[in-house]
Amino acid sequence: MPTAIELRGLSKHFGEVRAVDELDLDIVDGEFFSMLGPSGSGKTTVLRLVGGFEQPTAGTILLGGEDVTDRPPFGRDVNTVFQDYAIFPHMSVRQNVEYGLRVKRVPRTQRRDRAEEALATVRLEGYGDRRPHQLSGGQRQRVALARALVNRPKVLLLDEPLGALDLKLRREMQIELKQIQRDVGITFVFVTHDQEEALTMSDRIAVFNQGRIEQLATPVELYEQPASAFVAGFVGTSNLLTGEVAGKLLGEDGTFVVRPEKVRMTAPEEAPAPDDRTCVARGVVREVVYLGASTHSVVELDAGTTLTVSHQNTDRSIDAALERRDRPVALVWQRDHLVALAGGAPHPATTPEEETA
Amino acid sequence: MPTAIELRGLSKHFGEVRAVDELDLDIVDGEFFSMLGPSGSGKTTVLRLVGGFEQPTAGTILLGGEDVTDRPPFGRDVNTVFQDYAIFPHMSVRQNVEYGLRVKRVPRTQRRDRAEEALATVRLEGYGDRRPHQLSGGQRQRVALARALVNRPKVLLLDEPLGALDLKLRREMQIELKQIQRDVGITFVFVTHDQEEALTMSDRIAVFNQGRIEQLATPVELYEQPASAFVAGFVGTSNLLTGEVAGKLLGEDGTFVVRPEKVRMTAPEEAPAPDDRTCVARGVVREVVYLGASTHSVVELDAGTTLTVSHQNTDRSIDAALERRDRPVALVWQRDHLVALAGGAPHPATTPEEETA
Amino acid sequence: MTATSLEEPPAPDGPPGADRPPPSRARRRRPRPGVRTGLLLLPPMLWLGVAYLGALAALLITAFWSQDDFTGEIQRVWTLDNFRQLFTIDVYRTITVRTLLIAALVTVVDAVLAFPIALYMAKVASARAQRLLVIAVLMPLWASYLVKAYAWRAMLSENGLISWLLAPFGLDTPGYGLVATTVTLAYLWLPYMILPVFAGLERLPGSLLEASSDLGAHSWTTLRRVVLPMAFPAIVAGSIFTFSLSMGDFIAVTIVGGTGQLLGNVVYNNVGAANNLPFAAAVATIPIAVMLVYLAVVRRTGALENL
Amino acid sequence: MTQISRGLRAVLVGFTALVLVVIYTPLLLVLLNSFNADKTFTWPPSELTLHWWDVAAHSTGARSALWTSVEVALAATAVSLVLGTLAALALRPTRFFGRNVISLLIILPIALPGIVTGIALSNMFTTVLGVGLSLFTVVVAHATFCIVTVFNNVQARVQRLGSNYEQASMDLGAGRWTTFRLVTFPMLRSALLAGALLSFGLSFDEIVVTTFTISATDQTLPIWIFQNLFRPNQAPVVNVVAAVLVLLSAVPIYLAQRLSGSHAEGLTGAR
Amino acid sequence: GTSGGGGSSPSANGGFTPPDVPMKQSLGSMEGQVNILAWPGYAEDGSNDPKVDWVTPFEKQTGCQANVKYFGTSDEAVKLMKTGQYDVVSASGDASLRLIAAGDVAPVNTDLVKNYADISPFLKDRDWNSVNGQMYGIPHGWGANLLMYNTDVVKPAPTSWGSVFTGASQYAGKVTAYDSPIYIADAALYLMKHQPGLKITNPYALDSDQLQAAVDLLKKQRQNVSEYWSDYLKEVQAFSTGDSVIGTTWEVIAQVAQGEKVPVKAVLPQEGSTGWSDTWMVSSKSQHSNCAYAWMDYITGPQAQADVAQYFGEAPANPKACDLTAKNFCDAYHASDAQYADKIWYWTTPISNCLDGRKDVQCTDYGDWTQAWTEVKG
Ligand SMILES: Nc1ncnc2c1ncn2[C@@H]1O[C@H](COP(=O)(O)OP(=O)(O)OP(=O)(O)O)[C@@H](O)[C@H]1O
Ligand SMILES: Nc1ncnc2c1ncn2[C@@H]1O[C@H](COP(=O)(O)OP(=O)(O)OP(=O)(O)O)[C@@H](O)[C@H]1O
Ligand SMILES: NCCCCNCCCN
Ligand SMILES: [Mg+2]
Ligand SMILES: [Mg+2]
Repeated sequence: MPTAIELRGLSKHFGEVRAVDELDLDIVDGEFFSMLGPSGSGKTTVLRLVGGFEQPTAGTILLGGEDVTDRPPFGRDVNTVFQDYAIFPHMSVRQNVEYGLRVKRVPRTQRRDRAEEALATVRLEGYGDRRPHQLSGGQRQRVALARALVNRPKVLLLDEPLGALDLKLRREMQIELKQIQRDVGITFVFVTHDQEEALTMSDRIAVFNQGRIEQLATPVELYEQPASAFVAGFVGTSNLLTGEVAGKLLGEDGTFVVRPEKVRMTAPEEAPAPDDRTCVARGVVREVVYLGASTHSVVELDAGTTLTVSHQNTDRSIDAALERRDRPVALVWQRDHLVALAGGAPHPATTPEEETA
Repeated sequence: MPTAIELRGLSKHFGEVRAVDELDLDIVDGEFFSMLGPSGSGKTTVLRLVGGFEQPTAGTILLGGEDVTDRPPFGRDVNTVFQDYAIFPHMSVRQNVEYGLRVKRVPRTQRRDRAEEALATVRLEGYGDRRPHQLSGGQRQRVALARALVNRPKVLLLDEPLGALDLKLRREMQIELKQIQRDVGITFVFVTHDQEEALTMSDRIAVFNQGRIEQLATPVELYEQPASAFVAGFVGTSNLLTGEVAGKLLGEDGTFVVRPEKVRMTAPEEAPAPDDRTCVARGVVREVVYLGASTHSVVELDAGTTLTVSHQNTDRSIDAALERRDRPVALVWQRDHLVALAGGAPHPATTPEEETA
Repeated sequence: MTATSLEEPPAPDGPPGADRPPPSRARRRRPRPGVRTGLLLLPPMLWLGVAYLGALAALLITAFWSQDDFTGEIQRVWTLDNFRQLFTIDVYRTITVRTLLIAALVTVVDAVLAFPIALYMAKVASARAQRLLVIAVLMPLWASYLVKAYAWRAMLSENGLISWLLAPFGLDTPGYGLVATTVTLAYLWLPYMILPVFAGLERLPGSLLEASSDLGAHSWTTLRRVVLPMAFPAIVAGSIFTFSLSMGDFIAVTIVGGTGQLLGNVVYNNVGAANNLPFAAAVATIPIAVMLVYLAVVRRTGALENL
Repeated sequence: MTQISRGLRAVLVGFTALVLVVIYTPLLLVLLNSFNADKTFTWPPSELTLHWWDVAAHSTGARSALWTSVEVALAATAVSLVLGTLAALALRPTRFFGRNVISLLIILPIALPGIVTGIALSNMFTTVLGVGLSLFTVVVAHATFCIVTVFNNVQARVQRLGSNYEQASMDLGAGRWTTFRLVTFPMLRSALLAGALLSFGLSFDEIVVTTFTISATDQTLPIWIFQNLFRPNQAPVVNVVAAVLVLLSAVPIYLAQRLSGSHAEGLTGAR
Repeated sequence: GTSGGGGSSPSANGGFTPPDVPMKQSLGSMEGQVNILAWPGYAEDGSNDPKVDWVTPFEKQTGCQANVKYFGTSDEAVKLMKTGQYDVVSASGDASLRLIAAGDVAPVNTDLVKNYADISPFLKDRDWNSVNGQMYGIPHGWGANLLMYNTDVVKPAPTSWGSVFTGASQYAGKVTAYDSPIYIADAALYLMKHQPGLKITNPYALDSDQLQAAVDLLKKQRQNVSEYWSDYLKEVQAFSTGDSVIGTTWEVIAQVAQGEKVPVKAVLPQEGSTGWSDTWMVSSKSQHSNCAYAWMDYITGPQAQADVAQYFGEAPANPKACDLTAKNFCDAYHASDAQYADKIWYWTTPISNCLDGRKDVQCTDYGDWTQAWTEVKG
């Protein structure tokens, strides 16, 4: 498959801060590629380097095989949908969308047709004469998208384009965006810090941490086979079993992860005996959290840690789950579902304080 | 149970806009009460009325049984955590937290002790001397909380306090906030537009729509027994069966909702025959969306609508689900799990455009 | 229209690739940001850094020369005489102190007058009233300085409006003198204080005021503990105008100042009258030094970003 | 805003009204005196007349001085618009060595008393550079202390806007100049207008610096006024001119408000 | 001189030697324009009042376009002349010597000025307009610094400058005085008459002790001064509002005030007074000297003299103007009254070579006076 973007040894330092640290990355033509990671991990910086808004400290950037490292933004065949959309407030929606064609001196009539077409793509027919301040957040996001798409770039860069929307609207826009990407066939490079968003939309996901990629994989791989405690913790809720606890429960040293939905909770007396294929842990339910479609139970294990168990609310009443609070239970999961991690405990630099400082 | 807040016939109009429309509401002492609703539905306005920042157009506000409608903010025993935190930038963290005590002329030493205590409650010991600009978003949020809690108000009002945080931090703060509320026992009135947040944290939830409460219920009731299509659509993913489709599939007229996780997907040949207790619908899988802990399949029914089916990923491989794409399937659910709605189709005013305009 | 049409080749009526940047432009190496900053800065810095600073430097040099009192010719011989006179003759110290006091007083009066009206404009007035008030505050700036000063002269006179207004209270006009000078200068420079303070208060988020009253502070407490400290940089910004304009004034004081004279008069008399530029330059170093110190001090408050 | 109590609100209203009365009383007096038959406008006026308006209407000196002032103010404003905008745009990168020095330098001409600026520039023009004084030197002098008004307004706007819009423009294929023309400039327009208005006002009424930098043959309006106060029987005419100025000043302010989208921000640089 | 007499000996000014500046020998063709530096009211071109215009006729007659710049004080005139931009200036006596000494003005060839012959003889070859018998300008007009008082308040009518010096406390806070270092001469004149021990013979020739005595007198006076004045409007206003009731004035101010029905009178006190006698001088750097000479001739002609004198309010230098002025005008201003003129000590720039001819001491110069004046005002 041809590569749309190749990053080779790409670094960007701001003084002491290594925002991007010797990155090597290939993004394939036509792929929906996501960058996921905590605040400050360098996602935006990578995007800005590709877009040409920052000069790298070291390394090269190739677009469609061509070295564009030294080109200004207007010399690169990529377009960006900015996090705050950056819709020009002094222009109408149509003028915004036409902007890229106008500066490239596309004739007026052709410009207008293509703008209408792009507005149709994002389902905003008839909005051309509106002013940006008359649009809702979701509409603005779509104008930004149309403004970028109308240029038919090879690559579209999107920096948390859904960050400002409320949950319901966000879900709808996720589906729409994915649909548009499939239709136009352009490579999307999508930045988010919402794991669910990344999982839902992406062909591949790169998880960033401190300017480096911790793991680069498909959604399923990422969730089911996290490469590190950091990835396991950042993507989905994860239960870590480590050190002594791991020894006691699994008879093995090391650090293991098991996902909440892979664990089954039963009455202690109904639990099977642990064997080669099945793990069993006993404990007491400390907390039951209702999430609508599922219920999380937090269980304090006798072995000395807590595990979260997720349970789909296939039945209408969650009374059963609630009744278990403070009652002893047994947790059962298959040994297959344990993922052994290379590193040890979670990365020290990812406590919430420091992430957002 | 004593009521902390009683709103009687409360209205607030801004010119033509009825931001709050004849609201009656009782909030019980010590409860964690959430207001959920789309943008512009009046949540903030209610909070501002209770806080005393707006004068109602009509109606009365009682706090602990006392009519405070005409009192200024400083004459009401409630405190607010503002959406933008409104931390005083010219004061240190400690001075911010001490502010309420200082203006009430609490002696200096006592003030200091209580401020330290409040900072400890929000796990910010040792941050007293920092300046607000040296704090991360999550830390700021906690300072705002400490600054309100230190006054030991009867009621704490929180306007989307977690809106600005990223998903991971947000989840952590949700747990923390809930913990703090339990510890201090103060009534929390919490505004959010994130349904999952509301479900996780609240004792009761009021769903707002256009200045009115659509439904007031516990999380479980709200999710399992939505009173209207609007509530069903706003809280969780919902499958609507209405009109002809309902007639065909259920043999009944009306509008019905069934939650994706209540629907089981089987091979067409394995489907049971529909009966009094079981509903069966046939269709083709159009889309499979992997969400990590679960997978959503969108099925186009022969009866002429689409249903979303959620399936917990208890097994490691989702290949089975993916293989079903474009294959005929049968959906099975229990008639019990259907919720009949009073209204008809979804509320016209709740398309995403208008919600955020 | 569907999205797939976006994948079609460009419409036949446009040259293919019309929307691709021409290669020459695309290949142009980006100028280094430092170079761009430098190019942008060049004209203003030539103007201010070379021409204006050069003029000030030339003036300072002149302060070390002397003047032939009779012919008025400047004698380019280095001497500290001007400064010696400036520091040894009492009257110059008296005048300096008086000038600084008046400038400070004018600044305080303006701050006290400007703050409430700016607060009203920024946080109470409706959008419409706010617009009208901005006009009302700006309009006097166009009326001639001299005419306004003379209007005050008329008002302050023995039989003028002020004594007429104050008579019922058993008070009288302060007459011409330093009080009159302060009042007149405060009047003249008031808009220069109101505007930055208004701009500063406009920027103050309403939620901070709400937070304060939410935490139990009455309006006055909020004013004292939140609004004032936060508006302080803007007030200081305004004070740069009022202080420096007052310190340099020499016209208003001749109109309403009675027998009083300020530093500006000394400079003016020496350069405009006695034609003694060297001594005038030496006197001018006093306001220059004062303003430099003042700017250095207020820089910390962030006032310079609030002008 | 409910957090401003009724009591405080009343105080503010009262105070504002009082200050407005104080601001406008002298101006009304000027207007009144332009009709005062008494040449030295004693209070209260004994008799009213239109004579001075008639004399003023025929004063070609006043009229030509007015135009000179307008020309000078326009030219000084134009120069400050260019230089102030350039400086503000140049100082945009947030971490910039010498940034403080440069903003100090821009503020200096307004912060130093006019008489200092006046004699320094006059000395430079006549003795250092040896150029004769003219309207050109007045424009140079005025522009020097007007730059700051434009600089401040533009800088504040530029900071508030951030660089996103420009980046979006370049991202869409516009070069730097096209970006300036189509995006940066239109978005700075109201800030430029605010700066221009203040700059025009500063220059139009400037007398101190002008005294030292103007040639013999030129007269700006303030200089004309100044000289006529030294002439017998001219003071009432000056009052007429001033009254006309106050009334006319509403025009540019009104226009500016219209142009800047009728928002107070456009006029004061409130941001 | 007798009672007054502004230095009657032509060579009294200490015989300083002016720089060698060539004098114009003959007239050539007009240059088409001339830059005039004048007291306001000396060169009106109708721009302020179309009825007040004697510049336009000049332009028509000579084809010299006149660019007029006005100055407010003598010192300003000196400063402006240094720029070399002006061809001709109406210099008062406290400026003229400075201009001569600095070489800013050239000797004037009076033969080339037709109207010079008609000028009152007592204005020719005086300290302030000539050096060693060489005229440096053409006399224009003169006036005395009179004592003006409010007739309602000041009773009995004052006859001596003492009422604004030693007797000033009677009108405490209502006394006014001219705002310029040259006002020191008024105090010196008073001391000359009342403290013979100081041996002042010319109020413009003060040694440092004499200057100190004058300064002390002025400092005492200041305690009673309401304000110093330097423009017409200020003084007329002050007398009409009653903020000032007594002080030094110019005839024209008194006339304006009386025109406004202010109860004031102006007198020439017994000590005599200081005064001004203005002289048109030509710049040594003049680019338009033919037009400048044409202007000097024009402005000293009878019609222009009459116009200026009546507009500005002073005595014309050319007595022929009196035929063209309003009745009694010249009498009111004592235009041809050599006796009256002799009581006036005309403004002259103090220089270190004592103007009274003393050789044994250094006199104080204008720089000293400027500083002293700053100290007087405090
Ligand atoms: N212009 C800059 N100057 C200095 N440091 C910067 C700059 N831009 C980014 N950084 C730093 O580089 C690091 C990476 O920032 P970046 O914006 O790429 O993070 P991000 O992953 O996009 O975070 P977020 O999720 O918060 O947007 C951070 O530590 C940030 O503080
Ligand atoms: N000060 C005001 N003036 C005019 N209209 C207002 C004002 N405040 C709120 N509104 C209107 O009242 C309605 C309710 O607004 P409110 O802020 O309460 O909504 P919300 O539910 O908090 O929305 P969000 O989730 O976006 O915060 C909206 O239509 C809003 O535009
Ligand atoms: N430092 C120069 C400032 C000039 C301001 N002049 C104001 C004149 C009165 N509006
Ligand atoms: Mg980012
Ligand atoms: Mg809200």
